[in-house]
Amino acid sequence: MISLAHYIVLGAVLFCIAVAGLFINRKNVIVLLMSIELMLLAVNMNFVAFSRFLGDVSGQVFVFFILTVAAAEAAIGLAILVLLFRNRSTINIADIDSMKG
Amino acid sequence: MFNHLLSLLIWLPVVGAIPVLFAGSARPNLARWLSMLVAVLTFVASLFLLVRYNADTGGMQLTESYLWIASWGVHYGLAVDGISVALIVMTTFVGILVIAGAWEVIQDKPHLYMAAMLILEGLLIGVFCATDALLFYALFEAILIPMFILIGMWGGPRRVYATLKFFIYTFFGSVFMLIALLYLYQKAGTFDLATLAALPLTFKEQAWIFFAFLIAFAIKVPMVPVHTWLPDAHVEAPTGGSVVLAAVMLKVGTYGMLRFILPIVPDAGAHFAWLIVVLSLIAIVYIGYVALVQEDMKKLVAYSSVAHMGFVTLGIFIAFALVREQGSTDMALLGMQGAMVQMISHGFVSGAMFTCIGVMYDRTHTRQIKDYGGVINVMPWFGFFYVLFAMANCGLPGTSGFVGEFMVILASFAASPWIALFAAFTLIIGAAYTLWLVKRVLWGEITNPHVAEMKEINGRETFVLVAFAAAVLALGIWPQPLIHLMDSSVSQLVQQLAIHKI
Amino acid sequence: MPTLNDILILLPEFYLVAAACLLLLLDAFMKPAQRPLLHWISIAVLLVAIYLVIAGQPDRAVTAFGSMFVRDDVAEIIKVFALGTTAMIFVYARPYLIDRKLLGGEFYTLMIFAVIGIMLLVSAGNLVTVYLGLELLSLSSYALVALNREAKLPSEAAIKYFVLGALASGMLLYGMSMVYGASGMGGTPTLELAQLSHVMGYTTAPTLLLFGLIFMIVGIGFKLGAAPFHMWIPDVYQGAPTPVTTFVAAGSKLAAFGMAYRLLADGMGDLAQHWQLILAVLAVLSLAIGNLVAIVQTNLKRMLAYSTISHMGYLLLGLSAAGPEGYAAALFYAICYALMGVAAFGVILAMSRAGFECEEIADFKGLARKAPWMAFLMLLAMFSLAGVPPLFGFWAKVLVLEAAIHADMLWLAIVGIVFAIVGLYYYLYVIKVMYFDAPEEGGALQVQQDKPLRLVLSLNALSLLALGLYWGPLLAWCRRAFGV
Amino acid sequence: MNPQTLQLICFYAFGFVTVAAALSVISLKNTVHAVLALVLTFFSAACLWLLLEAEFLALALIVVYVGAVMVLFLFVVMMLDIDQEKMREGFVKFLPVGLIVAVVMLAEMLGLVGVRAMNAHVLGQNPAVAAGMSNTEWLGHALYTTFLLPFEIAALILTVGVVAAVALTLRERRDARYETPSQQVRVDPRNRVRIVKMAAVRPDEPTASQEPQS
Amino acid sequence: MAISTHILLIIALAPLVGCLLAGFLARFIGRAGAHSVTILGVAVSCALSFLVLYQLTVGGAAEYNQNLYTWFQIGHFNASVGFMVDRLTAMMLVVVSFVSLLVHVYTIGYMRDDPGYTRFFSYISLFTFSMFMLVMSNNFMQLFFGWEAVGLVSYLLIGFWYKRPTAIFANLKAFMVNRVGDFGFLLGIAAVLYFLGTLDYATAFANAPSLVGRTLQITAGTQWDAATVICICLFIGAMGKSAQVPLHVWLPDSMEGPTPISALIHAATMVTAGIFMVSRMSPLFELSSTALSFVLVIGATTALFTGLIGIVQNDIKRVIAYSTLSQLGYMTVALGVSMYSGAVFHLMTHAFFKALLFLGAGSVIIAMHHEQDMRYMGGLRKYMPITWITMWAGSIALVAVPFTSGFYSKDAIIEAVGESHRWGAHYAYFCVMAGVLVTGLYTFRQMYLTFHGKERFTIAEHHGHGHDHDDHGHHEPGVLAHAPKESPWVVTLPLVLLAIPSLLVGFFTIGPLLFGNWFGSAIHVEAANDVLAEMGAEFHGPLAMALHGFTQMPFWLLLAAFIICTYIYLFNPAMAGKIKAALKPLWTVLDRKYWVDNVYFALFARGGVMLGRGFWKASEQGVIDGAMVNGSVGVVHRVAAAMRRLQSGYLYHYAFAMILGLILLLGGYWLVGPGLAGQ
Repeated sequence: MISLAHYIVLGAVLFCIAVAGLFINRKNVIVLLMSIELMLLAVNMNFVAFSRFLGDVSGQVFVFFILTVAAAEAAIGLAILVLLFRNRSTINIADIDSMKG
Repeated sequence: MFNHLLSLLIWLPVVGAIPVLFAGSARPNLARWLSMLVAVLTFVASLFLLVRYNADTGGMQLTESYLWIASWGVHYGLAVDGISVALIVMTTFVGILVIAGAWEVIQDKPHLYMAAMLILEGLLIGVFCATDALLFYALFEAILIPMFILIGMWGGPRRVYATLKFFIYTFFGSVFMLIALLYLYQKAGTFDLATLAALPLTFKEQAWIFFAFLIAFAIKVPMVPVHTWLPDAHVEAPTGGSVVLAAVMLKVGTYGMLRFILPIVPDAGAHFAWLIVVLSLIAIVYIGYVALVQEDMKKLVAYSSVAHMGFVTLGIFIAFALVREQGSTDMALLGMQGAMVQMISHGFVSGAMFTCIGVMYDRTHTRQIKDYGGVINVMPWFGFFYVLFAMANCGLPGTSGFVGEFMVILASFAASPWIALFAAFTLIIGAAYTLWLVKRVLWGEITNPHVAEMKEINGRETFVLVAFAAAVLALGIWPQPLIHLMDSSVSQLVQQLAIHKI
Repeated sequence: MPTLNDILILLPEFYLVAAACLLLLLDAFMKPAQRPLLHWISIAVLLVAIYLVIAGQPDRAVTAFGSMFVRDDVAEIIKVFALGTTAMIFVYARPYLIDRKLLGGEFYTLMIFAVIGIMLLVSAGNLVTVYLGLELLSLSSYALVALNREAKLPSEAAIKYFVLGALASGMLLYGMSMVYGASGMGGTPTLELAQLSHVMGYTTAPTLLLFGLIFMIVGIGFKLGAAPFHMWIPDVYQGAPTPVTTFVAAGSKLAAFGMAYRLLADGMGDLAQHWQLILAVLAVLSLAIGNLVAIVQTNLKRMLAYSTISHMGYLLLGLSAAGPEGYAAALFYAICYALMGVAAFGVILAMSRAGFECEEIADFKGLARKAPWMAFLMLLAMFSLAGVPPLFGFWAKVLVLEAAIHADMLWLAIVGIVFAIVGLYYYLYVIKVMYFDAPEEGGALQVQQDKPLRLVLSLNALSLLALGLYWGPLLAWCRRAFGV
Repeated sequence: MNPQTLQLICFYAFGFVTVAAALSVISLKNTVHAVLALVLTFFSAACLWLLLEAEFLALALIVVYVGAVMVLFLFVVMMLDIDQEKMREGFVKFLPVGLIVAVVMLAEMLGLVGVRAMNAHVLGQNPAVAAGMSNTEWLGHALYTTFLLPFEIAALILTVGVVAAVALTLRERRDARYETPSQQVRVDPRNRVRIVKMAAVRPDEPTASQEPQS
Repeated sequence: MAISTHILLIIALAPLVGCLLAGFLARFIGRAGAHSVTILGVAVSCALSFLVLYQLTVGGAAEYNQNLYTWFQIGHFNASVGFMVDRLTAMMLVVVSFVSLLVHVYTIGYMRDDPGYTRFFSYISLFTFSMFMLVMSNNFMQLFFGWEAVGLVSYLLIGFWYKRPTAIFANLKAFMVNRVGDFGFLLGIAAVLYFLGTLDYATAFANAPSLVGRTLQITAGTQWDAATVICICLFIGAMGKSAQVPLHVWLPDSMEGPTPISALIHAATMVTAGIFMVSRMSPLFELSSTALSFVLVIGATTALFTGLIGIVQNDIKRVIAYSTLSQLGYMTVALGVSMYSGAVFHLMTHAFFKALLFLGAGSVIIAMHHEQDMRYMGGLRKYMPITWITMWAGSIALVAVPFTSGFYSKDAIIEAVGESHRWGAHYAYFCVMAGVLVTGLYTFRQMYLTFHGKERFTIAEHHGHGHDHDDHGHHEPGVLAHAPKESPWVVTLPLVLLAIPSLLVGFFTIGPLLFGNWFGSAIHVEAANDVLAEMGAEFHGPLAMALHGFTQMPFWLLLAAFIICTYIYLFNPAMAGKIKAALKPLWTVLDRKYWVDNVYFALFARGGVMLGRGFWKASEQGVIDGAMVNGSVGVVHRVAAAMRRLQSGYLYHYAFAMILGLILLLGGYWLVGPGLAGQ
């Protein structure tokens, strides 16, 4: 029988994968953006599950908004990425260290 | 006007600095005369203080109090007692001399220099008459800003090190005091000093607060071992900066002890009085030896300042032992009064010493003792003043330097002959470093061609030195007016020492 | 259904949205020669918004759109200062933008959108509104940081800001989801902040709630720039165009305070004893890292970035007191910091020109000789930042320290004050460079001859002195907002 | 096989795919493959949501993400022309640290979440059905009443997204030529050509002394 | 007839006015003006001093003791400036003003060519003022004022020729050694205030008996008798000022100053301040026989051992300086046996004959063009007869030939020591007796070397005629520009005027002063200590005493010394060298002044500087500034530099930091949280 725990654990696993993706990946900014999408997916998973299991609509509405924002975020993120690539001809994270210390 | 005499005294120089600033470096003479006008007016106003203050009744007088920050109950509270009056008059007096002393010596941005001096003067006066702890603290810290600018802009080659050290060091001390004040505010709900003085505190609280206050004031005084900012600051400061620093700013530390430690934490003060006494004696003896080997004149005088301020702290804290352990109020009064007189006297003597060094520095641009020798051959009048102030510095009777030390030593004998023994050692070591300095600088044949070219002091310098000399001698020959001025206030302080708060 | 009243409550926000859209249209249809007019229009827009905020302020807190939006005094204060500092930034930014050919509708529109985000965020009554307000602010900020497309550093700063910001939002959202879940266990699930504050009382999953709380604190910490979530601050401050840096320093710190207050005090008030300690830890870390690393900086903007981190430590001191006095102190601190930050960056803006950013500390050598007034304004800002009386920054510090002591966290106050001493050094160093060093031969220092800039900047910096001498009314305002 | 067991099997199946695809996203060398793996993740996640009868969101996820966002990603990946081989260097080197941190974090999260308490919550009646509505209707109702203000804000955010994306990426190419007809029409030949009369001069032979001396 | 306050004020202030006029207005009044005003001032003081003495002795005026103004009033303590004039004071006034007046006059001649002429007059007038304040004081504070003020003037005058390295070394040394004494003196004053509750003489002395039985805990378990502590502390002051062993080292060096001040300050008046002070404090000293024994031993040691050094000195002024030390020792011995009036009596006679000797030596020095080495003198009597005769007069007074003043005062002391039963009296008796022989030796040696025998100088006619007395750089010792000649009348007149009392004053005053209780209540002697009373029984007038003196041991010792010296220096000059060679070790000990100077210099001057340098390097620069101040700054910098490396610039590190922060918060909560949640 499916319980809330199944979904929450799945969300947690996804979240951790996303987090790991953020710092294991040392080369490509695009993978970072994808990891962020994964993280949002984990969050959405939680909200949908809570909403459904606890019988409340607001969780699903929240997911709707997260999806919306994520789309806008992706647009801006990719725009910045393009800008970065234009300026530096690289999206290698290890090369983006002009500012440090 | 008399109802707001204290406000006038504070704000006159501060506001007066603004037109001086606007005079700009394009019109240096206007800036000079304007600032002199402001300084003189302030001095005159402070003389009214002497008239208005009733020394017989004592207590806090000329009170002004306005609610400043309503939600915190912070007051713009001003009042003076005899000690404050004496210190304020000394401040305004020195203020004039500093402005005169810098007249054509400061060629670079004189308007800024003068303005900083005036602001500094106003803030110092404010410190001496604040009755609200938070107001006191704000002014106490604010005086760092003009001093920082003064040392940093017109200072010597290592001014950056010195001024940063000075600022951070003194700031370091005072922040703990702030914490203590906030703690007290929690307990009392006010920053009013009189209320804080009546606040009952356990011994443990008192001990913590005592050390918080102590570190703030000890650095300012400065006491051993937190004194090393002073020689550096003095060496690098311009003459006027040194004069104000030594003459007035150091007094803020001991004044703070009187206003904070004594009334607010008397039991902790009494309990740890031995510590201060020991540190004071170390300041007198150890610093004396350190001063002996200095090769820079200003450093030497700076160290001697530390030693002399040791007498002030000694005088204040043996009073604890005398009142609490021996019940000897008279002796405690003697010690405390000695400390007060020493404060005023040191203001004049060290100010004069630094002025003298400045006079020589202006001519040769060196402060190294070895670069001098035989100055008296070319500057006999200067030599006269230099010897006079040197003698005052080593506590010769007839000069103001003697009075305070004499009284403190007499009182400390009652506390313990050993204290008196070490304190009296200043007679020897003080004379050693001062007169050895005189010997190497003033006497002898001229060996350095720069010395041979030195010109006798001009009218302006003579005016400054004569003013200092007059103060030094007047206090030395007849200290009673000063003592009378402070007497009832000091008596009240001593009575407070006996009150147990626990 | 929303009524007219709801709309009236949100009038400033709606007005700004309309104005922003109008600006966009104007920008599109204006001739290039007329574009500079946008500048004055934008400023006017903001000033009118301030008027609307103050004039329409209800006597007591009211909500609109259900409980999505709260209009209370706290929100009012933050909005007024956010709008005000933004208007000041507009004034300061003009020569900078002209010199770099950035003066256009995008900058003003995005800034106004960001301000709308701040206004929604600090008025949020629901987790959804918090999130959306935050994202509106953040997304505008990311774009603003990258706005100078030609330069190399902005895009780097933007990508760092973006990735970390998204990570932080993710964590915040994850925490929200947990809190939402916890509120549903043993009761009705809710996203409303006002109801969330009761969750601890009934929930069957208290650890879930705390778990969510910690995640949310990460989000808050990121927005504030509190260590260890501060890593973006130095790079973004340094890389972003200076006007944007100023906005990030001033406006978004006010917003971050508002967000923290809404989420923690409004939403998680019952858990105060839990988050108090976490905030204290963050405060200590921020103070240490901010003050220590600032010492070794050579870039002024970067140094100010670290200084921001340390200032957020002080702000957290007030917040962690977890009482109305503490909140008032923290708000006071945020306002104070915003004014100081704007002044400090304002001087940088006033000194920079095309091809010369004037952001290295060494660039300020001998400023006191070349431009004494600017140096004096910077001096005021620096002493205020350092917390030296009688300047404004000192009193803000005193207030938060008092709040910490009041909340029985004497140790925290002592840590705070010790790091204030360390921090003193780098502010004094700037003054040292300006006042004690000789100007470089043929140095490039030159003040922008923009009259409004000079006037407003002077007023800004002098206000630090004036408020330092008389800060009672402002404090009273802040305290009234929290019902003290 | 009762429907509940079937649900469970479906959950595990889709859950496994989701996790596996997510792992692929962060570990695949080729970015295009990673994007495709992400598509798979979203797809299986949508399926999981369908299990929860959240049809609208499941479809929205596919439409918005798979349909729009991921295409955008792919577009950018292809456009930027990245050296794929170099991009994955060092992955193995940092894997152990990443794994440890991720596992520790997961352990902490699961420890704090309180999994056991959640086991008590099993799938009950669909609240939308209870309210007599479809999932979409249910959602829509909330969206346009209670969440009206957030809805407006979301619109604003999308506007910002558009403005920002345009502001950041639209550039007036300097290498391209723009022609303004109105200006072309108004051209005056006198502004373009100037006829200068010059006397004929024979240039001097450069002498040795005028040579720049090195 | 009461003594008028105005008169006393004029006595004190007239020299001060002279000093100020000569010092500040020299440019306007000129050299003659300077010496006129100062001499006038001192003359007025001198005349009025005689008047006061007359009023007190003949006129029957009561003692004067009044405060002029309150110096400070704190609680019940009162320090005033005031005068106390009794016979002791009056005598001191007369001695001081008289000698001072003569020295002023003498200076006109002696300093004639010195560029610091007016300054010199200003100084000596200042000195006279200070000395008056000292002796007229009615309280300890003012006493200390005068005490230090005379020290200051002494400092200024020793370093009068400030270009000479030796002079500015000597004045610093003098001031420092005096400060050591003042250190004790000040502690003594503090003890007086502590135990007696007042600084006023009259009150303090009235309360003095209350000291009996009171003690002071110095260290745990050690109780010191209060009176002993007070008296020893005060006496340390006297040791400094009156140059008693071991604080005697400054006095010989002080001869770097011009000769008039050697006469005035370092022989006649200032150095006797210690003697005066102890006599003044007799009510206190009488309470502690321990302290008096201390005084006695110190005095006896000084009397003998410093005199011995005098024998080997070649500098004419130094011989007299050591003689002064020795005579001061005699006075101190007298104090030690409670014969205060004897000490003061010797003080007076000594003031006359020692001033005479110094001024005479000065006269010789003028004649020798500032050559002071006796080895280049000899046979001067024919060049300067007045000087020669007056010097002899002073000398026979010094060696105590019967009928001279010196005889009466010194012989009385020797006799009193013999009579005394105080601890240390035997040692003292030996010392003073041996001292007689020593005195004779150095005095006759000096006289012979200077005035008799062969001339050991040559006169270089070719030498320029510059009368530049300031030029002390002799190219060749013993070569004079022109022949020595008698000094002008301003120099010789004081010599003559001093020679008269040197010879006669003792004869007329010994009766009343020593045995007639002339001092009255000014000096207090416990009956048990009163040696004078015992001696008084045998005193039958000065004539009898002098005649009796011829039969006594001191006279024979004197005679022996005379014979030895006459033989060696008049008849067999080579003998001196032989004796010196024979007694080489002893000679070295004396020539090196027992190495006391060397030890002091190494120990205190060099040692102090080394100690200071050690403090400076190790403690100030090393520990406090180096380790504590700059060290902590360094640590902060290093930590900061290390921490900035965490900000690596890499995005993944930043993300990692955030996540790590989250994990730590979570982990911390996992551990602590349940406890908190359970609340």
